[in-house]
Amino acid sequence: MALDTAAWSSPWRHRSVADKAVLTLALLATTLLLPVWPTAALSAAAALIVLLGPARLAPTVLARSLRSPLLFIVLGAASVLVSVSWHDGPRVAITAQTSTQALTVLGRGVAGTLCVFVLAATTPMVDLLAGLRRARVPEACVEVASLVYRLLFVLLDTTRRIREAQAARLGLRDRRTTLRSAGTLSGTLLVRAWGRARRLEEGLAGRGYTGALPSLDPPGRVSIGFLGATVALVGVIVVVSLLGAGPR
Amino acid sequence: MSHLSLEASQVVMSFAGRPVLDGVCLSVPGGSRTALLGANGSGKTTLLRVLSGALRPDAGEVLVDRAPLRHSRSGLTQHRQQVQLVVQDPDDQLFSADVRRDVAFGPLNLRLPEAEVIERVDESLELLGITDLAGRPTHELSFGQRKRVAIAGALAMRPCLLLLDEPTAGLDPEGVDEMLVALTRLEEQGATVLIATHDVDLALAWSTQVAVVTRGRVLQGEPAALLGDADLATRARLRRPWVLELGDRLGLADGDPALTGVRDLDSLAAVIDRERLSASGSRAAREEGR
Amino acid sequence: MSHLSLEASQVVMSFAGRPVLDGVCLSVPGGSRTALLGANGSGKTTLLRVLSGALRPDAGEVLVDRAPLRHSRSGLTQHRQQVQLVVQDPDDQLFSADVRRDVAFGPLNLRLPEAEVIERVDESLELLGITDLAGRPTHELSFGQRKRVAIAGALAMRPCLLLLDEPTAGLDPEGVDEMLVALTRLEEQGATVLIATHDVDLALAWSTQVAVVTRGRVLQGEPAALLGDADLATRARLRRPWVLELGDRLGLADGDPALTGVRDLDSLAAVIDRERLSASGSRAAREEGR
Amino acid sequence: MHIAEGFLPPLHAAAWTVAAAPFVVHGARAVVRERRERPETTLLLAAAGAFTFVLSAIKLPSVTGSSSHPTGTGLGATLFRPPVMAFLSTVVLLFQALLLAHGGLTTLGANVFSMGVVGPWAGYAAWRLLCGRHRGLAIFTAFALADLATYCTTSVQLGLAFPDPVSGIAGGVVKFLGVFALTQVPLAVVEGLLGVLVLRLLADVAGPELARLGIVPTTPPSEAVTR
Repeated sequence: MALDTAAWSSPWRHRSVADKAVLTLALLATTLLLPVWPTAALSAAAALIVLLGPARLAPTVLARSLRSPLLFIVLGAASVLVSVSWHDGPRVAITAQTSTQALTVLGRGVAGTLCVFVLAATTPMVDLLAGLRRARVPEACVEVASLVYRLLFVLLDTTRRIREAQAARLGLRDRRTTLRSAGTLSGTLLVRAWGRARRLEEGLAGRGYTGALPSLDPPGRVSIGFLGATVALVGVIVVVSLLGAGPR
Repeated sequence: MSHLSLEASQVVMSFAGRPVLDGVCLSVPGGSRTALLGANGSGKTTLLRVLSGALRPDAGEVLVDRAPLRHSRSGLTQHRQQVQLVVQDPDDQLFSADVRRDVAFGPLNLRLPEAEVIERVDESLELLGITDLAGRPTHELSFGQRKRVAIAGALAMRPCLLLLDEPTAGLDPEGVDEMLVALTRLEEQGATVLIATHDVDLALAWSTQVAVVTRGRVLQGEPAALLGDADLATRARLRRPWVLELGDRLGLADGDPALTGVRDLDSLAAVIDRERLSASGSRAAREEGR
Repeated sequence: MSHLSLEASQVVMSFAGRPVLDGVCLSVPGGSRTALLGANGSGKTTLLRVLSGALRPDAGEVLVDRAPLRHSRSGLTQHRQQVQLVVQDPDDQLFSADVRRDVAFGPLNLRLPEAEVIERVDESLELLGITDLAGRPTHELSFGQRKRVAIAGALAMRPCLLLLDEPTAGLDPEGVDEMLVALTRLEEQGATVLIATHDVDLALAWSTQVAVVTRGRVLQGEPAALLGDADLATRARLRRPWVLELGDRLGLADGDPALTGVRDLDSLAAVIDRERLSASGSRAAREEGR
Repeated sequence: MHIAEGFLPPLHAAAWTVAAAPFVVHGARAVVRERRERPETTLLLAAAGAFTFVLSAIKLPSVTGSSSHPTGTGLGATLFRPPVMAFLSTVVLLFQALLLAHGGLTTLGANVFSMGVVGPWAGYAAWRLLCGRHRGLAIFTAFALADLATYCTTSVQLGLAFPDPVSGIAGGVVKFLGVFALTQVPLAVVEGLLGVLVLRLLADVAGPELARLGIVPTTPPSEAVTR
């Protein structure tokens, strides 16, 4: 949850969600819609500059958060790189076409992931949900999602403690005990989650809960300057990409 | 806030056929500080939930300023603006991702204009000395901080009566002191406070009246008298506060009217000192008279 | 069980870049009773988790009988048969349908023959005085009972060292007494016990040594000396035990060697009584001499 | 394994979003309706969502050496039913994308389709087909199949997006099946076994507790309850 922690203390935390969403989505769109080179490199660079510059995301957090998507991207790109056929006996090959395609997914995957980080590392989930509420996503759905977010941390804490207690009594000693412990943990968690929900409901009822969870959302003031900068940045990427890709 | 009185009258409550409260009578006068004591499982928390309107008793009733609580929607809505319960585990009460949103929940449900909601939130945070936490995510708070945010959330409803279940449990000694300071502030603002606690020393030092839950009933009275009762302490799985116990051991209690004033370390030290002087004085007098 | 010593040497531990333990040294001699004190968030629980092997410190090491704990699979398996941690909330430790099955969880993982598993379970339940709970479903138990079942579960691993996080928190006074009786029994069986607690009075009355966590470090020493230190108490967000505080107020501590023996109500009462006699005696002598 | 951001071509991403949308909208409608009728469901649904998220963080015994985690789609489908799972999976996948960088925003639709639609429905169908005959087998099959179906769908999605230059779409699918689904077979077995353990525990430890709490009564009383 390093990204989320970073979002809470981000200097961009109080920027309007719309601003940040527009920047992220515009970068994403250029990455996906324009020719992969040099667009992917440009938008990845733009995202990196934004993240490490004004958004002041710690490079270690960035590197750590990139690890797991990178694993998928590399595995996926490798699968694209290798061509298999079996018509005249099984054959494995790497062709110019597959290597171009592999580079494409590699570039778009990394660039796309970095673009999403712009939103993820600057906007806590609550603000995002408030944004969805303003965007007319049904109230009930937003409320469930916001409660999921809160309960998540409570449950993760419980999970950690139960696992440690199981490990202490050698419950993770071998495959058999680990499986049994995982089963007990899952079941126990479900019961604990349910009990928590029931108690939370009573706690909220005391404060007038009747099914709706009104929220005090700070007004999201869109910044013209920020939007202008976004348009300029994306514009530069678009122009450079189109010129750079040129007639091939 | 103005003082209201709260009363439980002949409250009966069972869970799964097991009686927990068996005709409980409790009266909390406006402006009092009540400590509710009792063993684990004695029904303290159940009683608090009945008083707060969360549970409807099988028999008996809850009265606020002599008016019985109705468990209709409107009755409960009204009750909740007067009586607020803060449960023991703050995670059972905090549902928002950040502190400000959580505290605002109650006032928003009262459909107050936004300006007043913000005013109430700020006031509640200030009263508990946690204004600096306003924008912080709930899951990053310490246990003691979460406890205070939970109280702020209840407070933002501007209740006349505040019920707190084990407000000091799990807090370090300084956290306990800070909590007591916060409670004192609430009283100064006109709230009547009832706490359920296991801490008999705290109960003696803090409360103006004590209520002990034992075997489904409640005994209510003057703190020193009830907490000094060795018989009752045994029956209720409690122990006597150490100042009373020590006073007894030292023979200070034998008809000593001064001891009725003993409720904490300071007052006990004063009594012992006084007794020392008079003892040596009288002994000296005796010696002289010999 | 035989006595083993446990040691933390220069343990450093941070979470998300925030240092929690910053070069902690702690030594728990075999057969000692150690009370670990510290404010909320001071790192008590983190230290316990490091000692139990649940957390691997960023730097420094944990030693059992001078042998450093290896965080390999086999190293941890061995460690866990020597050192067991009982966490604060028993629900985090109880996950089986009934008490007997829960206590048997550890011994079964040790791959012991069934007869020995049963023997260990029975022994653990007996030691904690909960043999009668054996067949009861876990979720029907009271809080105090669950706390003891959690300890029995750890005990069935036959550890030489038992670490308990807030074993008395949330218990009513009689529950606290019962817990102390159980702990005394464990020691008689040869276990070395360390408890983390907020209760300075309990720490003074129960422990043979005290360790205070403050600002990422640990200070360790003789209970009365450390707990009587007003400066340290302020720094560590603690308060002094009331017997020491009262002794101080009454001027008993001024170079009185007898006071070093004061650790609970009984010993304090004895000292005050003695002082009374001698005071009145000397005063009487003075009066006579006049 | 969720498809990472930027991995799918725009057309594919859009198509999968359109494919998943009716299921999610249907689930969201059910949520809105439920809340109107029973306000307490909001909290229970949130608990279910948080549970689904946390479940994917639980470590399973390693088969291949690397650590692995359950998908939770089978458990979600049997406990909360597939329509609700379509909605909950969307929330969980959105959270995973933004909190953990697992998956992505443009690939959300594709991931919801595999984890929130195909997986739960496959598991649920297996469970309904078999539960009359052999309970244990039904649970095992439901969980293993839900897990496997999820990964097979992911492989198909990738195969469609990146057909092999020689062997075409079939070749692409086969490649991705080999990378993502074949390695998953032992893990699907493990998840099946996990399911048996979890539901046994739920019936055993918590039978009455669950009944009291009102968890969907998909777990008929076992001997432990009637004892």
